[in-house]
Amino acid sequence: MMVYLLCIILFCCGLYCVLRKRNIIKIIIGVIILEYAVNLFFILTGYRMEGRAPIFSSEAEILNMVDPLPQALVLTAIVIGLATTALLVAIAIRIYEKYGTFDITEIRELKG
Amino acid sequence: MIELYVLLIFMIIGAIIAVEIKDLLSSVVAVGAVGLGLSIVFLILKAPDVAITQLVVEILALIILIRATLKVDLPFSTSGRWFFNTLITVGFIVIFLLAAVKCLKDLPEFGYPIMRVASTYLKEGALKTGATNLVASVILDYRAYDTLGEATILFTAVIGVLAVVRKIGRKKEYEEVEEADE
Amino acid sequence: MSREHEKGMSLIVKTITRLTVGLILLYGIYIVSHGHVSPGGGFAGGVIIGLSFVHLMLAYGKDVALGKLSKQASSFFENLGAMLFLGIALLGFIGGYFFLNFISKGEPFRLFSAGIIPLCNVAISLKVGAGLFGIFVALVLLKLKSERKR
Amino acid sequence: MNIASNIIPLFVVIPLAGAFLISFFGRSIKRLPDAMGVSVTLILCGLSLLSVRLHNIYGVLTYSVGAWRPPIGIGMVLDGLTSFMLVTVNLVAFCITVYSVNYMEKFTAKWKFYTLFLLMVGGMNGVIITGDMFNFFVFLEIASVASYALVAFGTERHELEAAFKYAIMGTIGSLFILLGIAFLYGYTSTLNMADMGVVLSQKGIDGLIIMVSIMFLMGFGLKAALVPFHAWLPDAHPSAPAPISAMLSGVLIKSLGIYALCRIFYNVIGINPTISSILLFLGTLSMVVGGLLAIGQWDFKRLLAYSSISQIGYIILGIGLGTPLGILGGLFHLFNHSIFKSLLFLNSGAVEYATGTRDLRKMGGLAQKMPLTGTTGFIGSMSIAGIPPLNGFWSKLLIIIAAVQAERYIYASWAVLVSILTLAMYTKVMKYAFLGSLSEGLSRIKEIPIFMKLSMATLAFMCIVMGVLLIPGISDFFLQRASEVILEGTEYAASVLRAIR
Repeated sequence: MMVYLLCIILFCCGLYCVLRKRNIIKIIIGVIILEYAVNLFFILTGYRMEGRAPIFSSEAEILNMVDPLPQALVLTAIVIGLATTALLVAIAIRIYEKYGTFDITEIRELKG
Repeated sequence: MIELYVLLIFMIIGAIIAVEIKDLLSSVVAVGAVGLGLSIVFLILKAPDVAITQLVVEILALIILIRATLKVDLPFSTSGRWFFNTLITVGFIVIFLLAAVKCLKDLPEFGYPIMRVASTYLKEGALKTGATNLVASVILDYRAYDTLGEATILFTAVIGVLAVVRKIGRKKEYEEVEEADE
Repeated sequence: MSREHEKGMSLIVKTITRLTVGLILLYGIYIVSHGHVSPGGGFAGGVIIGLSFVHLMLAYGKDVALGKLSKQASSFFENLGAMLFLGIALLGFIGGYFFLNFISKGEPFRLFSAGIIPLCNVAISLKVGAGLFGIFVALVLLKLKSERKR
Repeated sequence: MNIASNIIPLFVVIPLAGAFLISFFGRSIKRLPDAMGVSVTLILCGLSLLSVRLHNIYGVLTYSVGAWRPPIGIGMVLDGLTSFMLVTVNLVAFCITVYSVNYMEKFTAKWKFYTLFLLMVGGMNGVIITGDMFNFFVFLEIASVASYALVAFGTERHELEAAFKYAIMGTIGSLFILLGIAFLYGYTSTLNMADMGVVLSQKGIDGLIIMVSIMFLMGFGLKAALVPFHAWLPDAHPSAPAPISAMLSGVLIKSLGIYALCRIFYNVIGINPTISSILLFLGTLSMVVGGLLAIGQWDFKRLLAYSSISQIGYIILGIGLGTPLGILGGLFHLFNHSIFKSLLFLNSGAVEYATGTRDLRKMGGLAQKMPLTGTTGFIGSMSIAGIPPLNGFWSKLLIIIAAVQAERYIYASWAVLVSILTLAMYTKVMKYAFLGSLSEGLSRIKEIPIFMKLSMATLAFMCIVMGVLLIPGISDFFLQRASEVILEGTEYAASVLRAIR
């Protein structure tokens, strides 16, 4: 239970950074930390005490293996995180090129 | 499992540093440290595939981030409205943490997953799909449809970046835009 | 940044990259081809292949890397990988289901053993590697153009 | 698993194949992107109508990808709600593609637009047909990433900033959904929605499920632009190109937001009074706040965006009631809203295409110069305001009657008040934009090209005709089936598992 809680604390650090910071790159860093925390939580739910990696080896017969399903899901989630981060960075660079600053208070010409 | 706790605390400290530090480049490096810690935690949790992918993807994400922050001034203006915003965010996070503490007890004990679906992967994975790396068999045979969606997301991101990055977005009154700016 | 950036980093970095780029590419291809036997797979291997070109570009500057893999070539390979992967999926329709593993499974631990899994790995690695290199090139060209404009 | 269920994967394969082909040949052949875009969406539209017929013949159809039985592999499900949403999404997507053949002439790199557009349609179809939780998240992410890039398609200052704000809030929403799925996987250790429903009904509802419901409510509320999370919608719409803002508020927030809320809260977790009262409260809140904010706007698209938020509030109020009439009214309003709201957005795009401005104060008397845009705008505004013969009236009437029957008098009175507000809002739009005297600068504007006229005419025709869907003879083929799926709640799992065997 304690491990899950540490992972949720990491999630809250990322959430705090995204909601609180005003610099665009800091917000992107917050999103990256959020993704790390969610991927970590997935693998934590799949761990098995004294389990082994889910790969058969030709010599020894491995009995208790770790749950392979969350690992497959996290592989997908990592690359989703990369895709979103790449798009966010591309937009951030274009905003920097147009506005000359990363601070969203100066960028915030839009109401709403 | 003491090393797991040590690494998790290291990652949380790294995340706090990445959030609070003023200079952008050092906060990007701090995020790199968190990602490295995460990759080692994946190794401890017996997930080698995920550790390799996490390490490599994180390197690329860092390179892209550093390219974006290379020579950037950090105009840090503090205005009053932000106190109200801090109050809401901190309050929301405290409620979220308290609810998490109460609810995480219902999850099965750490280290004893109920492997309802995964036990069939372990039993017949090697026979049915022929791959000895069960994670690869889950990704590309049992749940290959996910990986198709996955490849499409990366494809969307590439086309999205190409679309966002192009120099001239709207044509100005019928002037021809030459191919390079498309 | 100064003009010097076009020609890439210092001499030491260039000589080291000349040695390591081939190894990184080879390691990426190994990870992809042995994806169904050892850890790693289409994604990790593809990103490593993409990183070897990014490594080349960082060390030698824009034009050498683009000489090796131009923008059009990278988008061609990316589209090819995507259509290959969708083609493999559609071939499964012959056997009645969408993603059916219809090729013979062979016996485990061999290289050509797991039906469509190695083929899918190759298709994904093509796509991921070329796609990420395309993203990196797009971001780098954008940055250089903005410097020259200012 | 009969031959008819082979139609289900086509809804995802065809748009993805189209997108890959466009990006492969896009640069070389000039007219290919338009032709490919229109033909793919036409095929999808036909397939979705066919899927309604197949569902009426065979009942619930399932498809297991890669020949693995669903709890092991990924299953796809075609039931009443799925075919209803497929028809809504693909019908509107086809009209918008026809519209954007001309509208996108003003933008560069047209093939990138069509690739991203087909990927967004493929992502939405993937979300609607899938029966697996993680697959649901993956296709939700495809549709979202494609829409982030499309909102920033014009690469002007405001568009980039609005796209960044939308991308950040969308990513936070998706990560809350992913964390919710991780909690559910830890708790039930299965990913198939039907199997998860069975396990949840055995294990009962305790603290974790309440927290997961709150997280899903936040995640999908953000995707559906419910009030506390609506901040991105009013910025994303004015800056997105007109076909994209029509797609965004016409279809995207419905299939990613409202369909997801219905599927998860009714069919997987099972509705309980606390969740439904929260939904009702949020629905009424967004209805009122959206309406109040919309009245004061002078930017045509921003007004439409705020009125989208208030109409989404109507739908959530209808579906949150849980009574048969309420759900029928909510779904019917969802269908109507996606038609007349996309018509109004296409209308604002036509006005911008001709006059170049979105500010209502600078327009005036456009109906004389642009007769078709004027009449379709008139029909769209009257049907959203709820004037009897048109379709908007019937669905709002159903929702209000259902609210009164369910003894929710406060919510019913708010619904009536906001519909009057909407009427006032759209008369303001009509007066300033279309009627009145032609202002001097706009004397030389000419009518819009043929494809834009065609698509707006079809949408306007549908606005008039769709009232017929409520007649008992026709409704039980289409609307009734969809509302039965929601009404039966957790029996969804039993019907899907029966269909698999």
